[in-house]
Amino acid sequence: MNTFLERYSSTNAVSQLKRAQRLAEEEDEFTDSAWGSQAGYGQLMNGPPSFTVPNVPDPSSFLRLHTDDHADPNCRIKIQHGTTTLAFRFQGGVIVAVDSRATAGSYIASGTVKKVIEINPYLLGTMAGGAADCQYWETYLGMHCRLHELRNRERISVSAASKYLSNLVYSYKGMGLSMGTMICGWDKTGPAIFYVDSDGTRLKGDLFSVGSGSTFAYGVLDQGYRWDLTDAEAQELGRRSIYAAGHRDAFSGNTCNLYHVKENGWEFIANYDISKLHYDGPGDVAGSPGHGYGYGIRVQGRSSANPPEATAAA
Amino acid sequence: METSFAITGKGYVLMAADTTAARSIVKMKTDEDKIKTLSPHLLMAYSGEPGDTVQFAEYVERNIRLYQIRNVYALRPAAAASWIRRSLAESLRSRKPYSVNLLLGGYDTSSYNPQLFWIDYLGTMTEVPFAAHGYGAYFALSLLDRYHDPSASLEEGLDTLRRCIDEVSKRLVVTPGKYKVKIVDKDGVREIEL
Amino acid sequence: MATAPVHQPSGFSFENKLRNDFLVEKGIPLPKATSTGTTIVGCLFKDGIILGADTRATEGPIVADKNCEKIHYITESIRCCGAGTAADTEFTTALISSNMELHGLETGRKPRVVTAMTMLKQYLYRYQGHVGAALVLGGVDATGPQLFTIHPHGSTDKLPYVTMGSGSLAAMAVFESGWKANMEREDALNLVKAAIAAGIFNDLGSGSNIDACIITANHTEMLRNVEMPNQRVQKERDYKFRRGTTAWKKEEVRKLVVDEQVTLLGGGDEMDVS
Amino acid sequence: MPGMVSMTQPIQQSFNPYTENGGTILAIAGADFTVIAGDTRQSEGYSIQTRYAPKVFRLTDKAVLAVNGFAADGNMFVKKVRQRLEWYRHAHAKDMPIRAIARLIQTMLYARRFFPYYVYNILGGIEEDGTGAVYSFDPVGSYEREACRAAGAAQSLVQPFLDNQIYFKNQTPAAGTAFPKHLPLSTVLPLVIDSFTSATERHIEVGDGLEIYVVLARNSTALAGLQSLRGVQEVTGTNDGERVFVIRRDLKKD
Amino acid sequence: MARRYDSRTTIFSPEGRLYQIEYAMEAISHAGTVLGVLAKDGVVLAAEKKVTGKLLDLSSAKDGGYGGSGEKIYLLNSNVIGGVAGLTADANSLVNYARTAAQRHLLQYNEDIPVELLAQRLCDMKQGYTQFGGLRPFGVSLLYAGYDPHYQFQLYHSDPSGNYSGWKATCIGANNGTAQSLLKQEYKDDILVKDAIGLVLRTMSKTMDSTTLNSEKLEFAVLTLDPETKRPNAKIYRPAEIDALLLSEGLTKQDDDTEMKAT
Amino acid sequence: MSIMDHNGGSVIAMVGKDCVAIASDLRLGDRALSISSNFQRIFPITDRIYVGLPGLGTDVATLRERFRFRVNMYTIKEEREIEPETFAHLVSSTLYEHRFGPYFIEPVMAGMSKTPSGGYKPFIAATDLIGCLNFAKDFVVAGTASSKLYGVAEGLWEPDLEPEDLFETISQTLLNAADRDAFSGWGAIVHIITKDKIITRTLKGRMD
Repeated sequence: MNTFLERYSSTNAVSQLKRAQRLAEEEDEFTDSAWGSQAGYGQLMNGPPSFTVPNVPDPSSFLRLHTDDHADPNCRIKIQHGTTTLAFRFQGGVIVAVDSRATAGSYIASGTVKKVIEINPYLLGTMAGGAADCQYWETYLGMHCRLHELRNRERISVSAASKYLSNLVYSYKGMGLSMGTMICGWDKTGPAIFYVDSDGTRLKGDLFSVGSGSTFAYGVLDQGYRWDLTDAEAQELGRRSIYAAGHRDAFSGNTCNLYHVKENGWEFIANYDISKLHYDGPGDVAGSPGHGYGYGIRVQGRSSANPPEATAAA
Repeated sequence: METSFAITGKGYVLMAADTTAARSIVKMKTDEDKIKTLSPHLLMAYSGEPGDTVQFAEYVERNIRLYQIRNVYALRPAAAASWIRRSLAESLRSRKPYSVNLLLGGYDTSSYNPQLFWIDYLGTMTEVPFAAHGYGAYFALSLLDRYHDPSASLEEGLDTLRRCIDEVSKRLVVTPGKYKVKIVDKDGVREIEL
Repeated sequence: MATAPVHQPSGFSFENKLRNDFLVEKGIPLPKATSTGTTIVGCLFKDGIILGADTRATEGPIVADKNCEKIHYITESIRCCGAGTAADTEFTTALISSNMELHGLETGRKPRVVTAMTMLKQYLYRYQGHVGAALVLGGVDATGPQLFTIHPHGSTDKLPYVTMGSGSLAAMAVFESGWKANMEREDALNLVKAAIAAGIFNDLGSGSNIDACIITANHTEMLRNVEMPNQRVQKERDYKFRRGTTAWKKEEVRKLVVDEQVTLLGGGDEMDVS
Repeated sequence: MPGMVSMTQPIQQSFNPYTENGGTILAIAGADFTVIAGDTRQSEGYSIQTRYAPKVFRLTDKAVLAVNGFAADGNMFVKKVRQRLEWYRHAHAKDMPIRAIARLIQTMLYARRFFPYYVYNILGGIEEDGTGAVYSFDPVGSYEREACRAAGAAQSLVQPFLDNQIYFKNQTPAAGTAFPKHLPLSTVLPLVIDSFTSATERHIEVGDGLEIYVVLARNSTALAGLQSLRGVQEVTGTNDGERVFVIRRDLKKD
Repeated sequence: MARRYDSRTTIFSPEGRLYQIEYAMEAISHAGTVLGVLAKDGVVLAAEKKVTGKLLDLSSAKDGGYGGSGEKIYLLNSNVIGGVAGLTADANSLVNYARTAAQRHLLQYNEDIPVELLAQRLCDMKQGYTQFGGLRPFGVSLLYAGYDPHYQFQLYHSDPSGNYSGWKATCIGANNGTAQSLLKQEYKDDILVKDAIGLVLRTMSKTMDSTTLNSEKLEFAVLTLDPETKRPNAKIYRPAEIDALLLSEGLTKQDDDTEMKAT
Repeated sequence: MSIMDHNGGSVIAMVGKDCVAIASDLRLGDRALSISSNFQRIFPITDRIYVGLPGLGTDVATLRERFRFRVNMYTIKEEREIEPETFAHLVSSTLYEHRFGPYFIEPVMAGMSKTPSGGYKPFIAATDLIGCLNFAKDFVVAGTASSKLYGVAEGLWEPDLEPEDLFETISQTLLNAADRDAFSGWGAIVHIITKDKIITRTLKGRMD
């Protein structure tokens, strides 16, 4: 009743503001946010696009109520999540490896998600949290990186790109964005990884893993990581770590996408089926152990029993 | 935070549990033994709700001992595990349930097999080659998938255990400082310095 | 050592109640039981009673059983349709059926429909609606044809034509427009079929086939699947797989003795799946 | 009884502009065609609102959009997409290519990130290179191109069946053979129909009618087989070469 | 003689004897013989049936019924066979108790009950009946032939007093003295099942009242270990199988048309 | 997240021509964390009856022990093996006894029941967690992947499949349904019961 009243009482300052906002937003919907198509060209100068917000006192709790925030499975709008992504720096560049599963509740909505977003030939972003948030903002970031190049005649540094993204999402803090990404690339300073999330955290580091399966990836990654890994060893480590997470975490799996960032840009190594990694291993590639990664396959035929010699013979 | 690991190897089960007794944000004690010897060839690592853990562990300990006194021989690991699971599942249906997670490692002297059981506070039980409870499980299980060998010698087994402890201390926010490590094999139970 | 409690006194066991409350406290919602969305109806006609029901059982939006039986046996000349929590209708009617049989043996007479109705309402009232059975009870006894509805909380109605379940409105619309006193058997049956069909086609909780039961003073006729308006159409193609399509790791074959066999008492290890 | 519960505990009244209207949609891409299908039942709770509410809409001769979820949002969204495509046509004198439509839909959905359309979209059609394409979206605009996708109330019933029959998941081919990369239309259409009859059997919100849109690439080989089908109707709007057909079938009405 | 000291089970005589127990044992020594031999790779049990009369309907016992013909030898659990001598009604009650006890153990520990523990469970109950007023002791002795991983194959005997003891070979019921001395002479420590079968049958044929042995008078069971699964395999012979066995051991004259259903 | 998803797992049973099949996945999870890839939830009751117990892990063990006890006691008292129909009612009443504090299990049963003429005919049944019986003529499913199983089975199942064909159909149904369910998978096991033998196969399923 109150909102109804507010809406039509012209004396209420808040409602006036809101009405103005609402009118502006309705305009915006096919102007600012339309940068993806030709219909909206020329709008880029207006800064980041704006968004329709429901006309309720607390829009973010409205959003929480209706979208799947992991806590409440009964809400209607299921946003896909669940993920394992990792990236690490070593002497030969940066390895980026991700799984490809998206889940909505217990339903595996997709097994073919591309969780590495190719921002430009030198920059990769990974995707964890809300799929749409990552896809949208990293695409948007890609656009700005290109603008940066055009304006400054040099490639944007990984640091600057990640800072730009961090600032973007930080401005929406508390609104319900969900994003945990690693911006990886090679710039003048060499290979670099920045972790950026929707809280506004931005960390520079050598080795990160993000997502529901990250702990499992860390378990393998930490134990096998050295700065002086060869390219083949590093790729194997990335693959093996994603397999580990895909295996143990219900919300990660399906396939592993492996990228290697080198001085002259990133290179897509391959897509591996995690079940195939389990049974047969990565096949005939550099660094392959030559057998399946699966525990049962690796220890086949070995047993813990130690019967005394005499009994064993009998 | 409480963490316990157990791995099987050639003829043995190795168990490690942290030694911290915490209350709220305070460490009350740093040399608490959270692995009980239930019978000559049976070890139980417990973690969970403070109070429940020790009460339940002692209840189990006494009952397993009673069985041994009555029958001369002790329960075999699998039978003991079934009984413990049942006790836990039944306690869950009582007014004041025990909230205890268990790892049960034993050596079956009649089949010469080391056996390891993972039991959670609900009474879910499964036999596994390696197991962990607490947040450490999220780091250790994938690591063990990669490094565990069921036919490892004791030294190799200890190396694998060290990896687990190393990984947890590296990644877990609140890391337990010290671990007590025990082994059960054909010769019985003993403590091992890591 | 503590012995395992295996034998319970009869009646409901609440042994898991505490545990489940404990789980709910931990923030884990409990699952729902199968319920029958259901259209069930009953009406009087010249010679007796006709009961009708659809045959769909649902678990949320999923059809769990396409052809279940919702007209339950109480005595030879009394039947009861059930809607609500499927297990509750099943067991409640079975219990009352058994009590009615005993009652009949004790008194040496054919028990009346009101007796069944009273037993049911008292039972349901005792459980304050927690036993989720909504029933249509009909039969013919010494006092003539009787038709009742019984609600989950134990309240009852006695009417010449009744409907229950999620499709009750659709079915009642048919009765309201078509029912007349002293109908012929054929007309009444058609009306019941039309009422159930209205539920089947207009209520998502009801579906599949029509069951009906005609009870007269000296004969009860159970018309199971009297109409099947929702048979699945022929599939467009067949989906047989080439043998060897599925990859498997391990096979074990256990031969069973067919004509003569030594029966073993199921032992511990024997039960293990290997 | 629900009434009793509401007496005992207070309920927070909150703004809820959404409802769920059931139904299921799916799309399958072939080598030179795409099939987009949806049932026509619109329901709320246990009631059927209408037995014929289309969920699949022709956008251009190359693109067909299926929407599912909250019908009002869905219809509005389709309207807005069509408006944007119209503008595009005015500006460029051609239909927007499907991959551009996909990106457009993403931005339109994402523009409502904080007040989402409760709509699951599947876009199917023909790419500029003449191949069949399916794009699937979540309500806030994350999307990917796939070969087949089911969405809506019965997605979890239909999708694993398609995984098995379209992608041949978990099947090992006979020695010396391989599974085809793309299935012909004559195989896909029966699969679509069986998917819907199966979903109708087991999901209460699916039924009444089935609308199957088939988008054919220029000179698609599937044309001959299609035209001889029962109840097929052509809805092509231009002479660009791509052709759109719709096939209507009955589903069970219980 | 007993000077009324035998009127209550719970009263000792001045000589320190419980007469009711002794009477119970006396009753048992008239019952059909049950004979057990522990072999290296199994246990063999045989029992003598007292044929009550020609008119007794044996049709249900013809095909062996469930776990034996139901008179002398019973399957107590998948790893224990029991042989009873004494009052049949009492035996039925005890067998039922034993089976329930075994199932309870299975329920609690998810393993087959150890043989000795099963004997203990029965003896606990039997003893109770010797100590409390108003109860009559069970007029039954049992032989338990079983296997468990703790002590492998075992043979126990329990009597009405609640005593139990382990044996290599023993016998209860009529003529048990004769049988025991025969067994004492012939038993060898590392005897195998196939020899034990012969030993048991020969001893039975010598101690039984009737001259010819056949399935109408004999029950027979063997407990061995399945070579593949390493699990105990309890086999209670069907009448036809017993006849075939007797024939192969040369202990009976049989008609030519006997069904050869032997294993 | 429902309590039924806590440990995950799904079971399906199907009728064939003079045979039945029952299959389940092998995962035991602790919510998202997978603990064991060899968790059996299908148990033999008699030679010709199998029961699958998808649901909460602790209740799988408890009910399995309970059913075994009750069936063994039945066998002892009745001196014959229990028939599938009887067993189904035993299961149903055991669960309904706990109407107001249920076990979180939805049992699925498959078996061959004896006909009066001495032959065997296929039998399947399922109940919900409080024991409402469902005697289907084609297939029954339960567990975290139940909606997926319904969909695939409805598409793939055909009447009168020979044992080997039934194996393919039930395996494909289970594997593809489990692959779309986060809480089921990690391998699968299939039992095919015919009148004279039981074939048990462990499938090579996805391990993620």
